[in-house]
Amino acid sequence: MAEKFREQAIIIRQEEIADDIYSMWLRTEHIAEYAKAGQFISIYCNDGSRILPRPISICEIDKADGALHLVYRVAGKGTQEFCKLHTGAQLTIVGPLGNGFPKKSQKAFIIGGGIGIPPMLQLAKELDCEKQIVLGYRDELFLVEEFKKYGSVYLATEDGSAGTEGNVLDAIRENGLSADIIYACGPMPMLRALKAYAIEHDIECWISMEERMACGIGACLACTCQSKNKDEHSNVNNKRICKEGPVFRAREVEF
Amino acid sequence: MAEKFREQAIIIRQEEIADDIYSMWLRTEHIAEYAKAGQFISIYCNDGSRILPRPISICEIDKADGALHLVYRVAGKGTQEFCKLHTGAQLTIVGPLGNGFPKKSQKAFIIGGGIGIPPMLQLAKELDCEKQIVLGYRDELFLVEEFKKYGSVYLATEDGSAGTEGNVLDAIRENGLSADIIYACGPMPMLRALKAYAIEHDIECWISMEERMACGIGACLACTCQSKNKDEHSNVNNKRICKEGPVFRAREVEF
Amino acid sequence: MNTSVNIAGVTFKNPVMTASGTFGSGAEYSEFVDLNRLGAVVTKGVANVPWPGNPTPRVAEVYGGMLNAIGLQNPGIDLFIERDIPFLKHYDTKIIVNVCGKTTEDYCEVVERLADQPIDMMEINISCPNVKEGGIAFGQDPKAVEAITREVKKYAKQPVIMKLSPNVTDITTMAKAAEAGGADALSLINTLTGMKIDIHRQQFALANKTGGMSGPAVHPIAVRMVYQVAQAVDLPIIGMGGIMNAEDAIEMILAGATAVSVGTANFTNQTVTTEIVDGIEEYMSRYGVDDVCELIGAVHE
Amino acid sequence: MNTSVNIAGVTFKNPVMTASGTFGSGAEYSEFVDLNRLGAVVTKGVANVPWPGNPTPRVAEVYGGMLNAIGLQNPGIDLFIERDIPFLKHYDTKIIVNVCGKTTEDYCEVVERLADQPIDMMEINISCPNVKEGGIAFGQDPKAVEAITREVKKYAKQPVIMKLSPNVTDITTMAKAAEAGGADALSLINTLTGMKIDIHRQQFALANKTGGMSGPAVHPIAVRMVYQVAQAVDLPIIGMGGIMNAEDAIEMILAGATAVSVGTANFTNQTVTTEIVDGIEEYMSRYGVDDVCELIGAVHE
Repeated sequence: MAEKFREQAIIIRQEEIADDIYSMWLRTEHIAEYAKAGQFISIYCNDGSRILPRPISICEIDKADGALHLVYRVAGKGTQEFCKLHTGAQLTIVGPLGNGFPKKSQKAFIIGGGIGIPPMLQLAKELDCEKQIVLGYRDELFLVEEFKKYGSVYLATEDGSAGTEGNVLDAIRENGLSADIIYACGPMPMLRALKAYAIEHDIECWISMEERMACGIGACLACTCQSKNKDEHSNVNNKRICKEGPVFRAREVEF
Repeated sequence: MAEKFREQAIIIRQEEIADDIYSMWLRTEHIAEYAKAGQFISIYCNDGSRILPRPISICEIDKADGALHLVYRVAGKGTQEFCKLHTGAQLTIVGPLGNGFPKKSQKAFIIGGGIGIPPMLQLAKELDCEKQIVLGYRDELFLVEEFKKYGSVYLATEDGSAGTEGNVLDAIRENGLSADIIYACGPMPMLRALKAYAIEHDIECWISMEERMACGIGACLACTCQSKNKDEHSNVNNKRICKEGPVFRAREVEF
Repeated sequence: MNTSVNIAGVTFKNPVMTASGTFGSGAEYSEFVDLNRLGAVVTKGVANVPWPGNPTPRVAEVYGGMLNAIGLQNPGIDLFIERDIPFLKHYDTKIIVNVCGKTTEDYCEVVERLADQPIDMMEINISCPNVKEGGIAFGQDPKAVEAITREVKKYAKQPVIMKLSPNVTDITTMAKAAEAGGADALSLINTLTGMKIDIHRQQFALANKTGGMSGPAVHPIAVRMVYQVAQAVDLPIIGMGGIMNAEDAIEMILAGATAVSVGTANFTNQTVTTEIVDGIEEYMSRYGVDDVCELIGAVHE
Repeated sequence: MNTSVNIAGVTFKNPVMTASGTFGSGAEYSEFVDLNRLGAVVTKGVANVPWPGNPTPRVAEVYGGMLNAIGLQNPGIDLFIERDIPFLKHYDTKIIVNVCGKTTEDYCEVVERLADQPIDMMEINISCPNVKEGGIAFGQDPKAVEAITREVKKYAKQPVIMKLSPNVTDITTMAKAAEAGGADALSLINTLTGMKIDIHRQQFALANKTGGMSGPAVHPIAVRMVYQVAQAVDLPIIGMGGIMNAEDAIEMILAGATAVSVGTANFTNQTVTTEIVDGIEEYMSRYGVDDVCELIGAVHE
């Protein structure tokens, strides 16, 4: 049984690294020690009018320092509250939650789209194989330098302001890239396209999915996704993104 | 029409001066300038789960410095929130609200009981007459030194740990005090006793009353008290404590 | 950009009104808010004679809201006509007078007195107990809703808004009953009945034991009921219930409300009504909405 | 100090239970909470066959609460009996199985399967739509409440708790109907129906359009209904609805509940249930209450 902790984390530092995109480092007592690439944590609001946790994926893990790096987009009142906090402020967090990415040795595509880019950084750091990192943005770039440390980075932007004009698959084609396994996180249309690409090229494909959550630990059945086969726990064709996921074999889930 | 303002006040300093009794100085833009002894302000909570203002009586007014002194008891989650705030923190406040004490020249009793003591301090400072200040506490004293600057102070404590053992009337009798007018704030039983005392001695008596409030400005009719005669505004025998009060002629109100 | 809306032939400069009982007749809030900027002022319920209301405590704060049991204290229709209506006539806003009563006759008496007054609409509060029917609220029985609507309409010279109670199994049956009785418009929701107990004194927080719950806590229930009623009847709806900001107001309009009333939020922020007027305009320009009416019931799957 | 309570002959070590649907069958929360410290675990609703539930999004946060439209996804009674009951039998706590269905036959089938199982009580969720009666919930019609209670009792070998819906005009008529049908206890409130609209996408926040509202926002309505039902029937009540801490739990007990269920609060604080157990004990020692039963319905004016 995976170890999970509820802690008062302390903000080491926070900065806005792109429009409405914030980078926050948190000091944790135990969570960083147990966290794996591709897992997430639940962050609780200090304001009593918001009672549900915000699931935020883990961008980097510094086990030596017991620190977690989170990069999130301000999407509502909860993240609005988080982004205003300064060094030393406390946040109640629970984690590590979900299952991370498997780490295989084949030549890999590490693909991130938009706010799906951050969770791929720790994986890029840990994977020991030939890494082709493909990052898709609307326009403004972030975390690119961090990714360059761990592999060759290819960019795609919707407005063509950097790299290939278009999406990550356009970048893959334009650069004539290929790989034997895909690890990806990003918007649904991107994940659908990558699933199709993986089937077409008959390669393994692991994707990290997102859904509205309540408990974050698998009890409430809010954040389900449809599974190809009957799930052992639910006894229906549904898997819990917070528990069986957020990382799934693309072939196993219908979306 | 009395001037009222909604402002972001800044905490100059705050300290606990007795068990669960806090002393807070606020810097205001306009409110201190217009405030009178006996008025109150509405303080809003920062936590969204609490939507109603807390009415807090004004203890001292520093017009030169644009500052207000509040002394309040932590009685619930709202005041719990306020007492944790430090110098520099902001609070949304509205005021000055209600009508203050009239200022007559007769020999006066200035009487406070419990958390009804603070609102009498600014009046003690402003009254220009012979002042006999009678303060009633359960046990722990606060603000006594401040009152001593403005008149002769007589104490009553329920446990007899200071001054007369008993209530403010016991102190008045024990010290053989008399006056031609009463100004008072405190618990209902004390105010009832003072009303009876004033009628018996046929002297003027002004009391400051308390009730649960919502709007704080006279619109919602939550904080009413019964009046002896039909009230001009309500057209029934009810007066609004936040608007016609909180200070009333004891004879005008039934309680 | 058009922000005006029309309800039963009355044109409002914008869809933002005040909720009855939270704004008096506007005098107190006029120290903070320019009443000329409001679509309408909906006045506190007035009866045929003065009512003293309930004993105190009359209000209690609850999580994300409040309970009130004011007991409809009001100065009676005579003083109201003599003082409150003339006060509001000084402003360029519409006047909607909320009417309360203990019997059908009470309501009709007030409505008749108001018939020749310079007001724009009347809102009938049917959440009051019907003393002749053992105290169950008019608004909790479809037959009573239809009957009181029909009676009131006989005396009304201005369009009549029936204000529905949310404390019912099916809000649409009440809406249909009001429509059948001849209502010109509906407003909802009135407060939800709640209770708070002080665990230290082991006593009720309100002298009346129960009180009407309002504030942001009830907003999702109000949005649901407004949506259901908008699907069920053809009458214009004034949506209310926990509207704290422009976002909440727009949500209510998208659910099917032609206008909104802002109530408890006034206690939290004295100038919230005009801030909502501004916020709706900002939303319209941001999304290129030329006419606020395009937003009414525009929610889709 | 006695913290144990008795409901229909079953003794619970303390009055703190989990609310059905928020705690699964306990496995996930057992990583945070010692289930042995709970009065009972009330499991997520189980049907005669597996249910896939609703499309997502299934939840939305609202002010001081949340909406859910999970759609009663459940693995079906067979796997539940094979896996979930044996899991809970490892703990020293009582087991209350919540039952859902689409028809009276569905309910009875599940209750019959549970009759010979080592569980302590059953809780019947009658807020599900009755597909044979046009989809109105069993719990919104007194006749349906009495009928389903009577039917279920024919098959039940354990005491039966009927879980009431708050989306009704008069909760006491539903409570009396359940009592007339032979219910051994009542639990209330289930969720209030609410709606949220995303004003930027102009779409419903939930795929199901409406959802059940829970959380501290609904607590005052739950306290009011528990109080009303406690005055109206002689059955023991399990009170629930927005209980976030010991104070809320004690408030519910003072209103007339013999025990309380804690639901949405588990999402905010994984260890809230045991904190409430501790908090009730602290309250009892602070006020010299020797037996928690002295607090049941102890509110006074």
